[in-house]
Amino acid sequence: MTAADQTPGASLWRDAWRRLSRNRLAVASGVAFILVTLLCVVGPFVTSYTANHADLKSSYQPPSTNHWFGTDHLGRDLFVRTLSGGRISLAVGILATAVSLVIGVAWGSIAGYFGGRLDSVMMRFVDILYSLPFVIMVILLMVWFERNFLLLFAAIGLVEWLTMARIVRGQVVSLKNTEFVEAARALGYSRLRIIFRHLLPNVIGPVIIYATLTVPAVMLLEAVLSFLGLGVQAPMSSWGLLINEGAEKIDVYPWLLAFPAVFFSLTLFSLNFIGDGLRDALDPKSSKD
Amino acid sequence: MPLLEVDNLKTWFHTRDGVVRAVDGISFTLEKGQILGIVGESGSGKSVTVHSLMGLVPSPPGRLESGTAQFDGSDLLQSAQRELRTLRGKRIAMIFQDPMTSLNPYLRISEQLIEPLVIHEDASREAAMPRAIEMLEKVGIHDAAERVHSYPHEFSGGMRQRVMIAMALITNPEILIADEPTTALDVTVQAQILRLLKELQTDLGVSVIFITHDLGVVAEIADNIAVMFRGKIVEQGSVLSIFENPKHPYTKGLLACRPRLDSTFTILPTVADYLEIIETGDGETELLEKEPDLVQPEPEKKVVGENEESLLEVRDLSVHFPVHKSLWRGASESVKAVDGISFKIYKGHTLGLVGESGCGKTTTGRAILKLVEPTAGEIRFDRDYLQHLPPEAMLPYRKRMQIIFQDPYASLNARLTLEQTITEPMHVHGLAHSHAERRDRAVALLEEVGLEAAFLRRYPHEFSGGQRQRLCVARALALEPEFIVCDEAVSAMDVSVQAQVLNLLKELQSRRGLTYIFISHDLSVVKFMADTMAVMRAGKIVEHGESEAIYANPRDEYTQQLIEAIPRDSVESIRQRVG
Amino acid sequence: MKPLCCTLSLLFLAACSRPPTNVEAGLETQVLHFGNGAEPKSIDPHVGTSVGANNIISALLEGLMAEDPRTLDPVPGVAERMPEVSTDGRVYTFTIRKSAKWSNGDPVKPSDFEFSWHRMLNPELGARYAEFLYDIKNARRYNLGRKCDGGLWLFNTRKVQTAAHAAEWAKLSEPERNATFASLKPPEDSGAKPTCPFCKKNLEVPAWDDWKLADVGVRAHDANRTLVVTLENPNPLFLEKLNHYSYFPVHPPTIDRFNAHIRKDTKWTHNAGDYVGNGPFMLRNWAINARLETERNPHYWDRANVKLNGVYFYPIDKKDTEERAARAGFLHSTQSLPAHRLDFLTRKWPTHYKAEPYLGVYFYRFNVTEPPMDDARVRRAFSISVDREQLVKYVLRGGQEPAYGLSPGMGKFEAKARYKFDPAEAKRLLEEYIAEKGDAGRKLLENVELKYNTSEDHLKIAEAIQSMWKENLGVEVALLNEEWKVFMSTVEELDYQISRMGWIGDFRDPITFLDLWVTGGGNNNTGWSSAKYDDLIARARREPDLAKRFTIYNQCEDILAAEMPVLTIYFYRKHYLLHPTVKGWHPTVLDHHPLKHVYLKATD
Amino acid sequence: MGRYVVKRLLQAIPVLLVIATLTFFMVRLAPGGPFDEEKKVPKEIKERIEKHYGLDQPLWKQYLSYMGNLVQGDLGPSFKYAGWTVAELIGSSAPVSLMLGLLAMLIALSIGLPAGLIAALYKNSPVDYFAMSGAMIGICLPTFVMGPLLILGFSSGMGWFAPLGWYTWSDMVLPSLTLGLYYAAYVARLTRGGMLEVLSQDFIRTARAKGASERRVMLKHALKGGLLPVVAFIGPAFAGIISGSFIIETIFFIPGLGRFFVTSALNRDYTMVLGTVLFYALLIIVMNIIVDLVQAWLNPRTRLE
Repeated sequence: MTAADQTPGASLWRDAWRRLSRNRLAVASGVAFILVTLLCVVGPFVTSYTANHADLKSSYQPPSTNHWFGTDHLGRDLFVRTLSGGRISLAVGILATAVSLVIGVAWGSIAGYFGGRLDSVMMRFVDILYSLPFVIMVILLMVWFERNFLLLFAAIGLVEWLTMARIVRGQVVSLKNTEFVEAARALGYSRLRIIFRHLLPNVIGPVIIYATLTVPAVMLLEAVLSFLGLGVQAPMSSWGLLINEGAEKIDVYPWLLAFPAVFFSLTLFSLNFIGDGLRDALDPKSSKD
Repeated sequence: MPLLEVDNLKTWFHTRDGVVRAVDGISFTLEKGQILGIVGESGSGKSVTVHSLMGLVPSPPGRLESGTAQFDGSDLLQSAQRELRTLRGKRIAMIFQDPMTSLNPYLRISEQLIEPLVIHEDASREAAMPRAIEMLEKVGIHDAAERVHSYPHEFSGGMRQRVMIAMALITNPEILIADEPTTALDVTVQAQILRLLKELQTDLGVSVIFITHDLGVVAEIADNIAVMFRGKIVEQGSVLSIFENPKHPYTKGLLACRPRLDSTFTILPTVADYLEIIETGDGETELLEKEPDLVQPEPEKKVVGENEESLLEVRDLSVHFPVHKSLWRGASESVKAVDGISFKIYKGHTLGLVGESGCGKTTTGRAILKLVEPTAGEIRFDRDYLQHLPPEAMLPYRKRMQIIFQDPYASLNARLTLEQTITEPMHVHGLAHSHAERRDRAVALLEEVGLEAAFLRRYPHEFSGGQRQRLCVARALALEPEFIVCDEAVSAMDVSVQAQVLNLLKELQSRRGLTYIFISHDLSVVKFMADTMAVMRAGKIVEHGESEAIYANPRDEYTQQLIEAIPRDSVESIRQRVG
Repeated sequence: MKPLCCTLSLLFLAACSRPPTNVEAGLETQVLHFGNGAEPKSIDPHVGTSVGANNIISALLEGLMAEDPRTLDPVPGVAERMPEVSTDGRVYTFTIRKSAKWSNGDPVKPSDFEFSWHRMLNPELGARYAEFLYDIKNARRYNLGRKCDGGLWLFNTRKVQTAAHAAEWAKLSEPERNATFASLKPPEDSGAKPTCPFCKKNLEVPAWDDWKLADVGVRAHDANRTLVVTLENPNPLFLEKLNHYSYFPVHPPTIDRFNAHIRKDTKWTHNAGDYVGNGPFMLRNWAINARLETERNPHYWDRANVKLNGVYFYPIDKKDTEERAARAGFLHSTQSLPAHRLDFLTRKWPTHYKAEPYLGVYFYRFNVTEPPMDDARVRRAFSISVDREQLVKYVLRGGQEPAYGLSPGMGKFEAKARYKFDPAEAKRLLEEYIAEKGDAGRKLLENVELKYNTSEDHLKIAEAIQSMWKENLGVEVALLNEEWKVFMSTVEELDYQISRMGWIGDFRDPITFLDLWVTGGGNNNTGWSSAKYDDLIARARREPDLAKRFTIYNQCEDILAAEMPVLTIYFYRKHYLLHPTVKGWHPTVLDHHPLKHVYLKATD
Repeated sequence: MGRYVVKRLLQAIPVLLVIATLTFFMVRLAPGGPFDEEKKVPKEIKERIEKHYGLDQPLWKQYLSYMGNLVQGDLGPSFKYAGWTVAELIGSSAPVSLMLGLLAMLIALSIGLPAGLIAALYKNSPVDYFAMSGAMIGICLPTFVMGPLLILGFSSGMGWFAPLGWYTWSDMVLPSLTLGLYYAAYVARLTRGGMLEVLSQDFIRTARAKGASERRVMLKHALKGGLLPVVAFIGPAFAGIISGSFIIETIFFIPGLGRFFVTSALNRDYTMVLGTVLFYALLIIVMNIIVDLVQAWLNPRTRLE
């Protein structure tokens, strides 16, 4: 080894970051995603219009100088509504993913590490949850959380964690009998310390990869719920809602669909490609070539 | 006219972190009907050499810089992929190291066997089948007709290697390249495969390039040898001349540092005693000869006091793993990994546990430390019985008993720095008061195992295999244990690194009065390390006693077979063979 | 690569062999393809309740009276001629046509009607629209009554008509009578049967045949093919009511065969052979959620004038899908249109686009039991601060009429505007209220909520009105959307301040709108009650003279306008697409288009 | 092998019972009942309707009677569609959804598989990026946008197809294309991942050493192993299509099963909700068994205990 210096070691995260930054597609997607998020946060302050200001006389106006994205059926400015809708869609996606992350990882690691009968009972429970009627659950959630839609989508996260739990469990089971875990047991580590010190840090890779793919999935789910009229409620708007309203009016007022759909697809595109890039960067096997 | 003449072959890998000169200008010739042994440690470029000849080097990172390889009038290195493909598997065949993964698990043996015939001779399935069965019998698989249609996972490691050989020789090629074919096999199976290869070579007259890191194997089979070190051939010649008077310091070091049955070293010489490596400028290295001063301390005879208590005593220990465990019916039958073994170890001694894979030696080591629940039997450690203790009660014994594993890459958590890996066990057991004091102890441990203090803030993936194993030793010592189980601690390492680690373990034993159980499948390594020895087979101990006595005249028939299977690499035996 | 090319070629092949569209084929086959909205719950006239059910049943069955396709005035249907009416206007005598036949050839007999109306009124069947038959004498008592040996207890009207217990009943005072009735009702979960307070016997639901001959005012005389109907009160508009499918006959032998007297879930309406009807068409095939096919009924008495060979009903519930189908020539007519396409269709498809007046009103309910809506001034302020003209012009864009009163104009009754858009007055009223209530009042006005059931159209109107209230009253009303069933239970439990509602009349008689608001009315749900209003409605029911009835109706409208339990917004307008080749189809306020008069002819 | 299937089905029964129980009580938590309608009716009449369907019984009695019938295979009557039983409704709509699912899966495979194979063959080349981002379009455009777009393009635009209905062969094209494109994206990504995983194994190197051409290596050696993840995805995805195609069914007016999954909940049609949920659960279990069988056939190492 060359003369050792005091600088801290190149942790796996730095290696992963270096590999990720070389993947042009992932970087471009990352930039696009950040741009869209920034635009959604900052955008609405740029124009004088507010999201809910209805001006009935100027409804269904095509994109023009004063209304950059045109107006909707109540004459509300689509530029502001698309961006503020974006905030909600992104918040929904991230929030539900966070909830699913926490529960999924906890559930998966416990089931994976303890194994045996506990494991099969916990995973059987996950199978059952998979087939419960989703629409009924959403209606119930809407009734219980009728005021606050954020809680509603945190609850949606309660449904999304199932796949995450399965992935984490699979990883933990495979890591459980690797030698460094056995060494930890030999050193007298307690079960919890083993889970949090040894197992979870090594499971973070696939968890992050799946998380970046859950965010778009939840955003799509929110859009489907809006289609059923169960999702975000007026006067708030979300990409799902806007796309829904626009989808049927393509041949009459195409811009109602165009702008939200572009933002929505761009976000999904970039998130999916970031997810792919992370998979190549974090997964040691694939970095071999 | 040599069958194959390779001249100034250079294959470099252009990776993102700079150019790796895997093969840096080597030349050698392969005579017809001869076996050329290419010996070198991991990373010496021996595999890349043959892969370059066959055009199997993945092109984006790897690139052929220069060199020619004349075979039957045409230069292999310049010929287009399509021409090379007509040669591969037809006139030059190849077999690989790990039989477990080298056969396609999804296809039947028969389909994979006849594939070379289908590709090169356009043979139909029916025409090719009888030749495949005949080939299988030739490589020593009896009742081949039935077994030909089964799948790879239904064969043992040795059987699969035989299938690989049959697959390679079915088109009776002119050259067979064997890339470490026996490395992953047990010593008895290795002996059979080597004998098979020898017979087939003389019988079919095929010339063989045999690549290995094990000098013993090469001594047993090769006619000529080429020794490779860091991409270059440092010495080439007939097997007898190389073994009798090696000229290059690296070769000398390599020959000396290997523990052998008849060697009487108490401290193994290492390559570093013979060779000094100086890094000059742009990645070039200067090799200087060093005069080894092999001062050998007197081997202190360990003697057991009359009424001295044994530190660890195991009586009738057995560990059974249930198979087909189902919710309702409970375990129906079980695998008896360890089936009633007993032994004693005295303080400061080393007990060698020897046996082939699957004999239960690893499970025994794990059971003693309660990493695996023993099914029956007693484990007494310094007057306390451990077998019934619940996990929490094991904590004080966790401090006094430790374990070192085989695979250095898997036994260190990649996400923790060295400092965290070593200091945390102290924190768990509350050994030191402050983090600073724990840090100082860690530094002392690193130096004791021969690593620099500055490495504390580094991560495991930045170190070589040998260094990582030293880290594992340091981690084990963090709790100042009295007893350490070394489970195949050196099996995964090259010979030169192996010697350094073995010397370290011996030094620590004498300095700290440690007691070892040394588990290994390599009898020569066990001979060097162990005072007393136990040979295990199918979960039982077949022979137990002083290691010297057992090596001198093994009583049990299986032990004899094991010792017999160790490749003969003394100069007399080579002279006898080559004549 | 192979699978990809063969899929594409398959697509192409399927495409270019495009068959003629339904509309193109319709000219020869004379088969009408009719968009019928949501799949009906049932097409048994005594069970079905939706508009979709009405369209199908009106094609398969025919009542005593039919309606003129242009004016909807009653014309003789199964009845040979207009009925003779007694001088006091309570007894109608119908004569059944000799040529009236069921689709299996059986003659239509007056007893069929008697059987059908009894089935409709039978308490055990529990038909939802039984109340439409309450014009007939004793129909209501029979439908809601319970009986014990001593006679009949009538739950709903707290009266008892019974010979045996009349004496004890007369002795009781009013509170005692209420207490008696309260005791009659079994505690909710006990499941026990109510017992008669006098003879302590269990009160039974009158069984099917107990009451056949009872005093329900319908008598059939098959011999001379006459049916005598006696009304509870004289009702000049009764003949119009007879055209509602709740009065249509069913084929008694079929009902016997399927034992469907008191069961709604029998299968007699599902298959071609079983559905015996007397209408211009008969059932050919019913693929649920896909298509209901009918074909010409060879035994129909007026088959000569029926021009269509069949009508196919399509249960397309998504408006956009239905509209697309009509434009693609898949349907001749749609049930409705998405609001956002009205502009486009008026411009691009003028020949197909139809916007006709429709007997319905769209309004918001106030929960008068909860402040601040308990104060009439606040309700009035909320009502007159809504600019209905702008709402109709810019949001609805469908030519709807703003509603300044509850009942829309129908037949001879015209709607009079009783209030107008006056934001200044509204502001004044609110300030007066706040001045009086002080901070509490202002606080109450800050969290007013408008609840509506999930739909893009309701949302659009709610958002528009929300912004009007914000501008004109400075009050920020929160909009809360609830899933359909949740919404209905919140409205029923008065768990709202303002809630959306729409009501479509079944007859051209304003009473269907006005009687909603009687005290304790099933559909009142505002908590508003006024004895004067209840009395007016009761008098209107008994008033034989149409003109006098209308004056009473106007008095009712005045009370509503004064107290404002409801905020009326606009009168419905029926928007739909109708292919120009459809002839004999006339705009009517009840959206009835008797299919026997419809035919398909190429537009030259 | 038959014994294995029977064993798996027997194991599924307790799961189905638990699901039925959970759903049974969950549905009743939602406010509003099956017979609330906009036009209210006098209380007595509503009571009689509920009595007819046994809804006036205490809940546990209803549960026992429902389970009693369920065990004998009777899913009970539908509250919304008078006279139709749940079994009939599912029976009439399931074949339509199965056909839609099959066609969509056929399209998904015929687009996804080649795209995935090509992307794996020319890894990290422009072809790879093109194939993958092309596949990505399927994921990023939700079905209720893809549907109207395809109608706008092929139906009202080119006039090739009817914009709705499920009566002739040509009606099936656009709906299955809309669904197929969405799943094609997943198939492509999984195939690429699976193939790359297998291509990095040692036996591929052995195959090349035998002189096998790249094509032979890809198709003969790598394909079987590479398809394992795709097979694992196809099973549950197919069940998902059957139950999840509500959107496609409303946009294209298809009398499929997906519609019932949503409307039964909205109508509080308790027996229909239970019927659809149990059908879906059974379908998932059957599909998983099929996936295991196919994987066992593909990968001899997985024993069917």
